[in-house]
Amino acid sequence: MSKRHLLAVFSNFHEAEAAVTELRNTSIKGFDSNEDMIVKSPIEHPEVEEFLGDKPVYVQWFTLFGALMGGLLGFFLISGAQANFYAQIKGGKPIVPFPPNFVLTYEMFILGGVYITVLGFLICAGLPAKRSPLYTSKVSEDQIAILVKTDEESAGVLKAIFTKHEALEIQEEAGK
Amino acid sequence: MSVTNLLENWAEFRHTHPVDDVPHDPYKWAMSIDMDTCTGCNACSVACYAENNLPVVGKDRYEHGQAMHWMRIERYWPEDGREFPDQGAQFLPMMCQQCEAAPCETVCPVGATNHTADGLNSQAYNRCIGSRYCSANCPFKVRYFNWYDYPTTENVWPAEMTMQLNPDITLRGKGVMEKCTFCVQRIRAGERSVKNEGRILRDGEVQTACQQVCPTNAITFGNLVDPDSRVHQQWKAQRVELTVDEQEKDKEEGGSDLRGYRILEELRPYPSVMYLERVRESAI
Amino acid sequence: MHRFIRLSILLMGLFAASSSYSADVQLAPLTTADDLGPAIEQPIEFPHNRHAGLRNPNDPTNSDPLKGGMEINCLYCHTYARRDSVAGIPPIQKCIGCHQNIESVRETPRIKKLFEYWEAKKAIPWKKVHDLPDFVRFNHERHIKRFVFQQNRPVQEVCGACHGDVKTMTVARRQKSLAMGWCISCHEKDHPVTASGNGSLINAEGMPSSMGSLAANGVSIGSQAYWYGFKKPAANAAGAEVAKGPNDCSSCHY
Amino acid sequence: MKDINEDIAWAKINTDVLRSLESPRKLYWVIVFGALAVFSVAVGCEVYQYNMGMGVANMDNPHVWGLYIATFIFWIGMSHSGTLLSAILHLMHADWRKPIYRFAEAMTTFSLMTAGLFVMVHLGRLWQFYYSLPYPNDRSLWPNFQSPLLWDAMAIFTYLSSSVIFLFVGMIPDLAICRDHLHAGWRKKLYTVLALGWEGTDRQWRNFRVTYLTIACFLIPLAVSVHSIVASDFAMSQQPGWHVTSFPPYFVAGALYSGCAAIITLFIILRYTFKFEEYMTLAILKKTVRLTFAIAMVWTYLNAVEFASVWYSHDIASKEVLIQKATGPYAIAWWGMIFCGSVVPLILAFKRFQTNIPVLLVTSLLLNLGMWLERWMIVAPTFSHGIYPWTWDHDQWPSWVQWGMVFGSFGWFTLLFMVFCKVFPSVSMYEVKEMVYHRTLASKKLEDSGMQESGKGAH
Amino acid sequence: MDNNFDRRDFLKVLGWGGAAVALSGCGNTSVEDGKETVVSYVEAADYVMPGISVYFNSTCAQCDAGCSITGRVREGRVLKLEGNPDSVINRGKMCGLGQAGVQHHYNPDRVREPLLRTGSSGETITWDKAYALIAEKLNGVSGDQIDFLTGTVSGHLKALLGNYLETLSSKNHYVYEAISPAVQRAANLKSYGMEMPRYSINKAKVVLSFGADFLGAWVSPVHFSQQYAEFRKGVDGQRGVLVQVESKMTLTGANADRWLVVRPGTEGILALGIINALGVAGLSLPANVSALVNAYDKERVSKDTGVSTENLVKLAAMLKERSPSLVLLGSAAEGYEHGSQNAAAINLLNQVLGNVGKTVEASASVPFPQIAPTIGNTAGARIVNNRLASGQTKVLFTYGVNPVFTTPAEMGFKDNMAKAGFKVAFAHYLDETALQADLVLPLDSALEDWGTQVAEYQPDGVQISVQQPLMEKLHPNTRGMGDILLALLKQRNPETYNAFDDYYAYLRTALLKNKPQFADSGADDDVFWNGLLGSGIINVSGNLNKLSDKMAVDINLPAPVEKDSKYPFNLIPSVSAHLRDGRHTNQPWLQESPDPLTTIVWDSWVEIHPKKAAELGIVEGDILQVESKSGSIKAQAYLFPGIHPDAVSIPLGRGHEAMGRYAKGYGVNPFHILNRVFDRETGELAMHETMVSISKVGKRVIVVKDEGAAGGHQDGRRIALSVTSDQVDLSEEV
Repeated sequence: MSKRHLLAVFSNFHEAEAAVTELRNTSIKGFDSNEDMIVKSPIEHPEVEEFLGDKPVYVQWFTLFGALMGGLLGFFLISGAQANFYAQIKGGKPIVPFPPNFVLTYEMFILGGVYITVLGFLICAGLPAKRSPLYTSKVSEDQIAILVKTDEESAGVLKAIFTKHEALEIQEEAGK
Repeated sequence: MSVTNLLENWAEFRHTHPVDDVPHDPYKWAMSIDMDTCTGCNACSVACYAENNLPVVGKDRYEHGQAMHWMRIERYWPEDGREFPDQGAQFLPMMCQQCEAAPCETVCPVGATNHTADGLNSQAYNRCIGSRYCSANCPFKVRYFNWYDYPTTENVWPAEMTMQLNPDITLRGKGVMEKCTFCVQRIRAGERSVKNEGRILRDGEVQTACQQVCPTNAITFGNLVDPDSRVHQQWKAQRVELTVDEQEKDKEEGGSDLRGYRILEELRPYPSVMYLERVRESAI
Repeated sequence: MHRFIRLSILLMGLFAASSSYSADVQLAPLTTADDLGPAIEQPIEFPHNRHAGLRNPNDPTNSDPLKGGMEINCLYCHTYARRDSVAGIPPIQKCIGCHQNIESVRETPRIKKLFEYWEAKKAIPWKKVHDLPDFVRFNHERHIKRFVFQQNRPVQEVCGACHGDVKTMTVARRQKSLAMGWCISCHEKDHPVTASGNGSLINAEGMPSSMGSLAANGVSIGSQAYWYGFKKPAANAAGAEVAKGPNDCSSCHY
Repeated sequence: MKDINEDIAWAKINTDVLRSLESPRKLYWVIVFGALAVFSVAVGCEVYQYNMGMGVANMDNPHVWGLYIATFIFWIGMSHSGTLLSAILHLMHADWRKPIYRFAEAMTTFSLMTAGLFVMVHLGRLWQFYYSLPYPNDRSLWPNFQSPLLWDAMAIFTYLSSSVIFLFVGMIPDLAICRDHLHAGWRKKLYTVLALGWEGTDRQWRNFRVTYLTIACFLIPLAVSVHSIVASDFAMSQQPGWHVTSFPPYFVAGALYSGCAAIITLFIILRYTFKFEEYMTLAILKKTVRLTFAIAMVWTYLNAVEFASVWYSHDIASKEVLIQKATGPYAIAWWGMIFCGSVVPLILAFKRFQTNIPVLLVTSLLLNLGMWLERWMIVAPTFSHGIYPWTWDHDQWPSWVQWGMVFGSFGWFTLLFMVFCKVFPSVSMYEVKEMVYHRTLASKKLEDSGMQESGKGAH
Repeated sequence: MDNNFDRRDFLKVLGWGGAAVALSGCGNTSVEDGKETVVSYVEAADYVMPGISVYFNSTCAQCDAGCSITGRVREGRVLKLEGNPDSVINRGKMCGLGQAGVQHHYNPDRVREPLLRTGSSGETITWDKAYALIAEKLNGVSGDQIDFLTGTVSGHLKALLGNYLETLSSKNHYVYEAISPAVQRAANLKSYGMEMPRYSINKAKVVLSFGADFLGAWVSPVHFSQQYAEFRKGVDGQRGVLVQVESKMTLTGANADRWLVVRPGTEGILALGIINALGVAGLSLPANVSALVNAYDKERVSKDTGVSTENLVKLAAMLKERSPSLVLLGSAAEGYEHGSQNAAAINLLNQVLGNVGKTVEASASVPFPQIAPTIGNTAGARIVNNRLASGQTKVLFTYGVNPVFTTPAEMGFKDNMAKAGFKVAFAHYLDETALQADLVLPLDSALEDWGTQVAEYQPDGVQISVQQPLMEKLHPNTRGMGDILLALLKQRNPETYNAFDDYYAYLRTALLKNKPQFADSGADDDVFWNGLLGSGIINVSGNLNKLSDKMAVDINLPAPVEKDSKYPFNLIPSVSAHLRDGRHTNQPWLQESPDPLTTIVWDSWVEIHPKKAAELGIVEGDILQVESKSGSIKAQAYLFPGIHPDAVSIPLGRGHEAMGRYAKGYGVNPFHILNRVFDRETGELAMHETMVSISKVGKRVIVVKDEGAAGGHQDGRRIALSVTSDQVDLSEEV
């Protein structure tokens, strides 16, 4: 079944919202509003999450893992190094002293947290990505776009919905 | 790196020193300096220059406080406000106190200065990167930094004079911190030679250059854990203990008959050098 | 989406596993391989193989140097090593001591050169092959005393631990890395305190190895400045007293 | 006075900001080349010092640290403003930060990089710098993790890398804008790579929001830890004047203070050179100024607490150092610090000066001078008047090499900063759009619901 | 040192040339191959190992105390000098000056070639030419016209020098030491029957020293320091008490239990005052003594000397109570026109206290008069100067002296020297005197030369110290003084002296000749010789001098001088333990070794009492012009509490205009402004008799010193602590 991509550009958030709502409520063959619809916007609209439905974010799990690993690794790498650094006594302090190691563990905790969070972000957001099939630079200016993927035959229906909601422009491309 | 090693020997790695009771064995090098016999003649300081390849920095550098005397003789005047110092001056030879809990050791970013098993505050010149944190943290200010490249660009030792340099000591280039080592080269040579014989060093077998030269024998150096050593006996007689931050002398009320003390003991670096108070005749 | 999450869990697992492994493994020195130092041109191409090499196996009594080595003890020429921190180069006197009676090679170019130096009473400017930085104080005497005299190991093996297989070389060439980590890898190992016997200093990987059980009937190495229980001589599995080498910075650097 | 004109068209935001990447005012070039010249002074000094030894900086044996460490702390402190604006205010939903946080964050990054220079310059053996890094090596050696300097290094590394990441992550949508709207050339290629294929999809925005918030959460404790660790370089020692319990918060307050002052300075400069009058509005400046004033008072308080606790204690040595600061050879610098740090900010309390650009420029520079003096007064007097009287020095004054290096570091910072502003959008476009969007929504809402109420109230 | 390897061959074989010294230990950080050379020995003795030091005993030549030293030699280089424990003089100890002997040896400014002056410039010539030149110049000059001006000489060098003078039929050997206790010697001869008796500080319970800096630069400081240590530890369980009387605090004064500041020149009055007080306290005095001191009641003495009556009484009481005591006399008391009178008064005090025979004991003198030391004094230079001025001297040889530097400018030594036809300087450096010479002959350093030394002060029997080379010659064209004299003797008397190849051979022969007196006469020559070189010292019992105890009462002390309004200050030229008369100033360790009391380095200073300075508005670092009748010098001011307010003090030894890189241009030379005033009896230069005025000139400078801004105060810290003797019992200590 050949697929077709459509990109509708809206000048106005409310129009886009209406279009999305309609798409979500309309059952179209070969179009699943959860999978096949992407909203592109120049700014972050918290409302998009609402009208697009509950989509999970996993980044925080990366954060948790990264921070814990960073802290653990920090402590053990440092303590291990101290214990094997010819076990030299310094300043009468224990060879594995807690206060400095905690400081460093703390830093490693944050370091691990930040690094892995960003890694998680890239993974979860699918970045770096190639250009999607249809894109308009207007999105990075002031317009909102809805990219949909659908069966060849349903394209018309979708187009109609977009037009109805005063899409400024509709791009079209044959999918792979 | 081994975490296994870390966990296996955990208790050992958590000892604090010197307050946890882990005595030095078989050596703990220490000193005592009798200020009643020290005359301030500076022979020790010159001997130190000779033994340890200390650069003579010259007038300009000295003026800028960049002198390299590992052993400096401080001269104090009595502070009683009299017109004349009629009890003389007081001389105090000051060098690295080889603290047991040395404030300089913890702060070195590269671990160039450590506490050795025989109780020295060691300095690995080649490891030093010159952050000078150790000196910043030394309460006695007995660490000396090579502000210039004395051997080369400063030409402190013109051609013939290089022949005097002691080959048993690393010659320090610019950017390296240095200090009194209790003549570690002599200690190491001594330790090695007796190891071959399967015994430990006896008192007097290793002398520091300053002790060796001192015309009044004001400096005693030796192994503090060796009960036969003079330094041990002196410490014992003065009831000065290495691991204590307040000695008998200061605990007793109203004039004790002891005169051994350690400088800046209250900061708890546990110095390895005991000073004996200067005595002045009371009858005159 | 789940694809990504699966991938990331995999990645995280890998990361955690590898890092916990690396945290627990005893790091070996980075360079352990016999990295041959550069070939160095010497004033006289001294043939170590002739002097120290093994005798011709076909004829163990053979003393014809062209057919094999003479198995001269390293310490015969480098005699300072057992009494001195530096091994030193033998005085020309020593070379001449033997060679003035060896007519067979008297006219070879190398020996002629040697006699030239001798007659001019000029020292031979040998190039240093094993040249540690000046701030490293390696003591030959202690190592020879401990391993050759106290533990009775073959001289060539003991010297070879650091100097490589000199008996197969002509002009000596550095084989071992001599980096600090390399030295330490040996000092951090438990060596028998008292021993006589064989055993190899070098294991199959060319690394210094710790010793197995050895009879404790040698001479004590004497007290060493150890600190804390785990650094002191302790009995190993076989009951022999073992200890690590000195581990203070100031053992070698001052 | 509104923080920003709500009617501003989104497309205009793009063009305005992107224009800054193309054609700044002439002053920009003056600043860049001036900075280059200033920086070259430091390079010259460093080459000289490297060849001759640290002695040319005229430090001496008790007095082993000088302006390098003081300026190091100064730059570390400076970096805290970025975090304050981008992370703390972000968490507090103070959306007026949006037009100005980008450059503040860049400031964080570059002042950290400048601070790093001083660590290097300070080392006696710069060529052995790698000894202090923890990595497996042929010597089987590790650095000494007990040293506060290593904590410093670790904290700064964490802070620098996290800040760079935070800056970069926050810039991704803007990079996409640049990619889309700049004419072709090497820069477009750069943006294409850096934008990572950002298209503003809902998935991207969703994860972006969480990520940004999370990093912001990490950054706040991190920033606090960085400067309190720098404080522990001193507080951990037993030296009089350094061994002060209140040092960590004092350092953090000082850091925020100098950061804010620097923000005001740079705000004014950027606003002019890149013609950002419409975004970096006086209203925002006013808010920043008020924030600065508040922090100035916190700092003044902590300063007073420090002195008071020393005064009240029985620590003779510390007391003497304090007296020496006020009366000794450093008296001018010390009173200068008090004046610039505690008296000058009082100007900021006056409404009419809160938006007076010339006055603010001068004031903010004075505040920074005061904060620099503060760092110097923390480092130097203790050396001159330590625990051990024999070593008190009487004539330790930094040589021209030290001054040159300090001077040059400003060139280095300015250079990096100005180049950054020319290459990357120094005003966050997408966030200004968000700000405009939300403000519009809010005022609309206010109009809808509040018409009557405000009408009631007004009349 | 039992070996058959010849010492001289050993030195040649080792050769220092090959031993390269790494100039920067922290340079390369990794293993290098083939960059450095390792030079093997051609031949080596069994005991010679690279990297292992060998120790040889020799004698310190930095001053005339005759300390025996042990040189640490490695790879043919001498590295360090240590004390020889077998020596009765220094017992294994040394002073800083002695330590610096290696810097004398390795000094980059040593003269390396014989130099001949041609007009205003010099040229390098060969030794043969130099010897020929001397022969030529001596030709036709009568012995009376040839002068030898040397420093203290002893041992076989002196014998050889005597022989040479004899061949020249000259009697004009003048021995000159700028700083010497010559007045004291004369007084001692009168009082004790010998110039230098043995002083036993360690047997005295009280030492009263009139300016004798026995811990610093007086006579045999290393030996006295050791005695001092014993004295402090207790004599019969009682810690010895040191009282120092002087106008400017010396190192010894700084160590005194009681330092009494005295008006300059009134030391004798104080001594008589103490005798008087002793009499008052009940000590029975001989009638003539009693008569002498009668006028010196405590009020008068207190008024004259500035010492309070209370202190006077206390001191007398202590001296009376604690016996034996010891009264010492130093340069501060001697250096006046009435110096001999001061000395006599002080010696009288010793006699009155009954110390003669107890703490002042008979010394031994070496049984071979030809090697006994000839001790210098300032009269030597004075006589030579007069002879030069009057043109009596045609040829002048100088050795071990620098009169151009150390004589008052008023004497005009430099100009007078020009009047001699031919001047030969045997020199280590091109110092001020060598620069005036026509021929400069470079000497070996003491560490590369053979010799023997006999010190004037002998604490126990007589120790002949053997000097032997510790390494091969550093510069091929220097010669030992002995070798030069031998060569010169061969010119004159070849029959006798051609038998000796060199000075070494001469020395060996001479010592072997006296073998029976040194050791078991049956000993083999080589065994004896090697043993002698091994120990470095020869101990002989010597001839005990006869101690006499005649109280001389013909003491006539002038009343203290009234202040001269033009020159209100007494100038006290102070002698530092390290720089002495300035002959070793070119050794950088000594320049950088802080003066113990002021901690000043590398420069001269004017000590002035803080009270006086405040009066005159002088602060530390002000440049002061110090002006005497005979000249003026400028130096920085240092406020020093240990000086009489009517005196200023400038240290001797600095202010060289030549000599070398470490000496030239540092500080000022107070010798040059000393007035030409002499002790009335001995004719010695009265060093302390110069009156000066001071005025502030020029800009203030930073005084380069080790003392920090706290100025030697502890500021309430517990650093250098002190306790009174009644609080501790030293006999219980270890």
